[in-house]
Amino acid sequence: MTSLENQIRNSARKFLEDGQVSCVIGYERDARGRARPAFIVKADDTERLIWDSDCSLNLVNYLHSRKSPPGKDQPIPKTAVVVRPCDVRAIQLLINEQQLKRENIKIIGITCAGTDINHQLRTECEFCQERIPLIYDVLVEPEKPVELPASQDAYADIEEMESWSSEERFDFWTKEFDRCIRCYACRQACPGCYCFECVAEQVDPHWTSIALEVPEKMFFHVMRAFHLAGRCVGCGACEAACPMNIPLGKLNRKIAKEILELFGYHTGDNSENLPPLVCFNPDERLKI
Amino acid sequence: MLEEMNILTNPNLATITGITDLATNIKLVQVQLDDPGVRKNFKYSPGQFAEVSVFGVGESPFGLASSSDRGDTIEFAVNRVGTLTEALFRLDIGDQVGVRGPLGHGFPMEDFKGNNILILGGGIGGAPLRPIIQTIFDHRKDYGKVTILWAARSPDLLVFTNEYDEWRSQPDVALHLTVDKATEGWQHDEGLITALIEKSKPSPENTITVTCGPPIMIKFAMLTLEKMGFQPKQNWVTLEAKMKCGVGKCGRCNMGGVFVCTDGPVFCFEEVKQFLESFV
Amino acid sequence: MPNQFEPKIVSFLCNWCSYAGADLAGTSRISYPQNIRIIRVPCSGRVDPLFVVKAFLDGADGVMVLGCHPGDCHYQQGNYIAQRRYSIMHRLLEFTGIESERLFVDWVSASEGKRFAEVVTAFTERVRNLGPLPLIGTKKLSKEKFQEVAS
Amino acid sequence: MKVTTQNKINEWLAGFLQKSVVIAPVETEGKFVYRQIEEYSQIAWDFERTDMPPKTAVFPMTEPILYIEQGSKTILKNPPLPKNKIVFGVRPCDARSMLALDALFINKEPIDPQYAHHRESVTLIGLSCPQMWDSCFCTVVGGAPNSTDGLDILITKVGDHYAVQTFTEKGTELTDKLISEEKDLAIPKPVLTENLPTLQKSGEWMELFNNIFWEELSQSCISCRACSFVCPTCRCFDVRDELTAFRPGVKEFERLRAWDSCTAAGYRRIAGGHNPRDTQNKRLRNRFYCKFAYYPDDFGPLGCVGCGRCIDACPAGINILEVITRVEQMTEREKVNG
Repeated sequence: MTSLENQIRNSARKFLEDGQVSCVIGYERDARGRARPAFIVKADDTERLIWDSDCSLNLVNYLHSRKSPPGKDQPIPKTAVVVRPCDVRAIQLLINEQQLKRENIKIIGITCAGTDINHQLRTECEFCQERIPLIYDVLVEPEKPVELPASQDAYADIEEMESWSSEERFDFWTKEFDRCIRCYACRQACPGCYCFECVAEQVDPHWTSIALEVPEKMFFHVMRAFHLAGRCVGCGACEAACPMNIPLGKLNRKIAKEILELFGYHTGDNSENLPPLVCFNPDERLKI
Repeated sequence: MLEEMNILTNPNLATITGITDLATNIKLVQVQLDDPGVRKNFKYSPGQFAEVSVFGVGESPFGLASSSDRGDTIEFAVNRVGTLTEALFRLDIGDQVGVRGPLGHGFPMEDFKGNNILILGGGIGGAPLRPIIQTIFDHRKDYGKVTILWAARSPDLLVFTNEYDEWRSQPDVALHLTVDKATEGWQHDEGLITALIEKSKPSPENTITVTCGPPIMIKFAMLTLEKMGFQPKQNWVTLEAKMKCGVGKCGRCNMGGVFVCTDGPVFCFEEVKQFLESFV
Repeated sequence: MPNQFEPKIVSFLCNWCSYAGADLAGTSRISYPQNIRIIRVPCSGRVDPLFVVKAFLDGADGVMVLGCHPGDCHYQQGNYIAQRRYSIMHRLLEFTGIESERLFVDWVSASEGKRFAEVVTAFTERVRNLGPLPLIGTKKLSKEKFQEVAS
Repeated sequence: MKVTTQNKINEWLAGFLQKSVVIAPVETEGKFVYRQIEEYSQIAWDFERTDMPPKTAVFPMTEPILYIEQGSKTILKNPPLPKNKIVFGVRPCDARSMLALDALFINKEPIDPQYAHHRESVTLIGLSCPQMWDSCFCTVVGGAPNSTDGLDILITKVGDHYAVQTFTEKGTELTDKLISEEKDLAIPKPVLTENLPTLQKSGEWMELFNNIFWEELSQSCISCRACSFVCPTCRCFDVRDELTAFRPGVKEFERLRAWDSCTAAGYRRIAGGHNPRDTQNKRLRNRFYCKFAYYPDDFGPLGCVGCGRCIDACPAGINILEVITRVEQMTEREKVNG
């Protein structure tokens, strides 16, 4: 057992024993050795909690099902959640959007060395300069601090694609979306996607057909990426959830790159600033 | 070209011949099938339903509110709640729709013969019960006493108000009305249908009950009937569910292993009680 | 050329400035290409990027969004919001392989009838040169493909 | 036993490609899916179990079921009949899944004409599995890596050669054109995964319907549709009219049917908002009960062939095999206690 896991278990146990939370959302290992979300309600079950590089979902997503009172005259349940630095930004986002209240969440923050998708380090993690969550109630620390990667261009892959011709890019995405099965796993795994009814499923107004064909799939992914403009925290849960290995994160990273360039905004820095696309500056003139 | 006898994909074309206001946001739409041969063979029993297409919008199931014995036009009630019903509201006399059916099983009217009948209708749920009332009146001697308990949220939501006089004029028929919330001038009961059941004190002896309404109303009506001594096998209900194909393929309307479309929509409550999933 | 490609262009015009500008172009008898299909909207800020993507999905080769000049918005801030949105949308479309030249956002006031005609002419020419939108190609392509597999 | 070589099979396939539609597993970015191919070289031979099932050949993700032309009169047309298709490289579990689909779409009245046409048009050429792969559990649900159910032809790799078995007239006819020799060849037994659970009968599942297990299991379910969309036996569909052309006075629509899944949140929501399956718990439970209780009771075969795709696809690690194991354990416990 690694010491990180010990720390997670101990803090989870303490939160539960002290009655500070009614549930700890973390990871456990399934029969085949993969990490999967675990909902721990008993202190003795905290031994199931684990941490490794396979923990690539964003557990903040599960807080949506615990953000309102379970019944009449009942309080909002208090929950502890195991999160990476990028996941914490999603908490900031949801507090900003008045979905969550800080006092209802206990944050078990991980000092993160990066996580994998399909046994490969995520692109974001290769460049990530933020190894300690911005906010936390408990910080899980390794014996040796995580070494920061040499400061490089975090958007190198995006820039490479930008250098392609329109046609090449179009072919790239057509090929990727051909594989998409429109299962909506990306959307369902995303903490920022919490509309009651998604435009992809809305009947009235009717935005897109139910067909599982490339144009419809492209429509869905482009719209989803745009709805997350200035809201995506780059946690990679969409890519981790995708059963067809589509590099969806590239769309979000492209937008994040532009937003950083144009507005100097990085999602989740705090829970007060408005995202750039819902506010404006009368003196600014942008190239459109 | 259209393959014949393809009940799953091919609707029969029909033309709207009448639209009447039943209640606030509820209309009774009357259609006639275009093909005379199809029209002649379109026989159905009370409680069956049809999938009605508004072309370009889609298809939805509607309980048939007319009686096959009374003519070859088909009637169904439309409550403006969603996209398809909204589209139906925009149609006019002479417009074409599609009709797939008749689908599902109706009430076993033969087995009901010789019994007193207690009819409980809630809101638009009264529509699929109308053919039962019509069938009983057309064969009045075959059935015993008929009690109709008609409920709605408010007086403006009661359906078939213009037929009440005709119903009352039949021998041995009692009609009681109730609304959840009365408005000025309302002369009948106020309160839930469960209170009306208790008040009208129906005798379980030799009696069959048929109920249609929102799931929650069915649930409590059944509890009240049970309290008053009715056995589940005396009570019949017709259920609603989201459906696409209407013939047991699309998998949308199952309640446990039972499909509302093919095994229902009419069920004996004894059966419903054994469903794994709750209908509410 | 007899078979010259005629692009389909959907244009969203703000009710207060650009739509009035289009009106002025008409009443002043200034001609402009017939390729545009005008949709009147209350404000350029009302034009959800969803509309634009939907227009492309349904067969538009180009989309125009015209609003009031900065500072002139009838609702104070609509065009500023639109400006921010479309600056991002532009770049996202470009990234997915839909040439960003197919989306045109500009400001045309009620008095700029002549300018309206110029803008429309220039944009139509631009889209004509780009040719049909590949997205429709795939839509057709995948339709054919699936016709083959399905039928 | 008919025995042939890789080259001969390639030639054979090249022959088909000239006149009919051939659907075969291809690799795209590490994922194996069935696609119509133009050359035999596109076929991926080196796959374990494809990521998407060949169900798409008989039950496409999207297909029109009706063309509607609405002018002064409404004209309805059915889509053209499907062309004959050869589906190559079908794993035995996927062939069994088609039998399960047949039970619902064809053997139960009324026949689904769209599906029936597709089914009639396909010839299934199987490729047996030398072993049960990582997430496979076909033996739990009555299958085997070398099962022949539902196949027209089964090809098994034996050393450098391929053994060819035929089971239907269609299959025999096709293999006539395959150059092969008669040889005595022992087909090696596939390697089976051991210590798998025993699937309980539907009655046992029914007993556990209200067990708290389902609620605990579904906590991590994110209500996506991945499990159903990679499943070779899931068959729920949605139907909607889509506008395809518009000219003065005339509108053309396609009535499309596309895959849908009972795990999606809005699946049972009716107009007006009532949703009888309003929680993740009820939805996920329905998926398992459909497979192991309702489907066999209503239509005969199980609604699961043990391909294990949903285990690999689930983002939250919900494992159908674990569910089967837990149901077995709970049933045994009930027996001891009761």
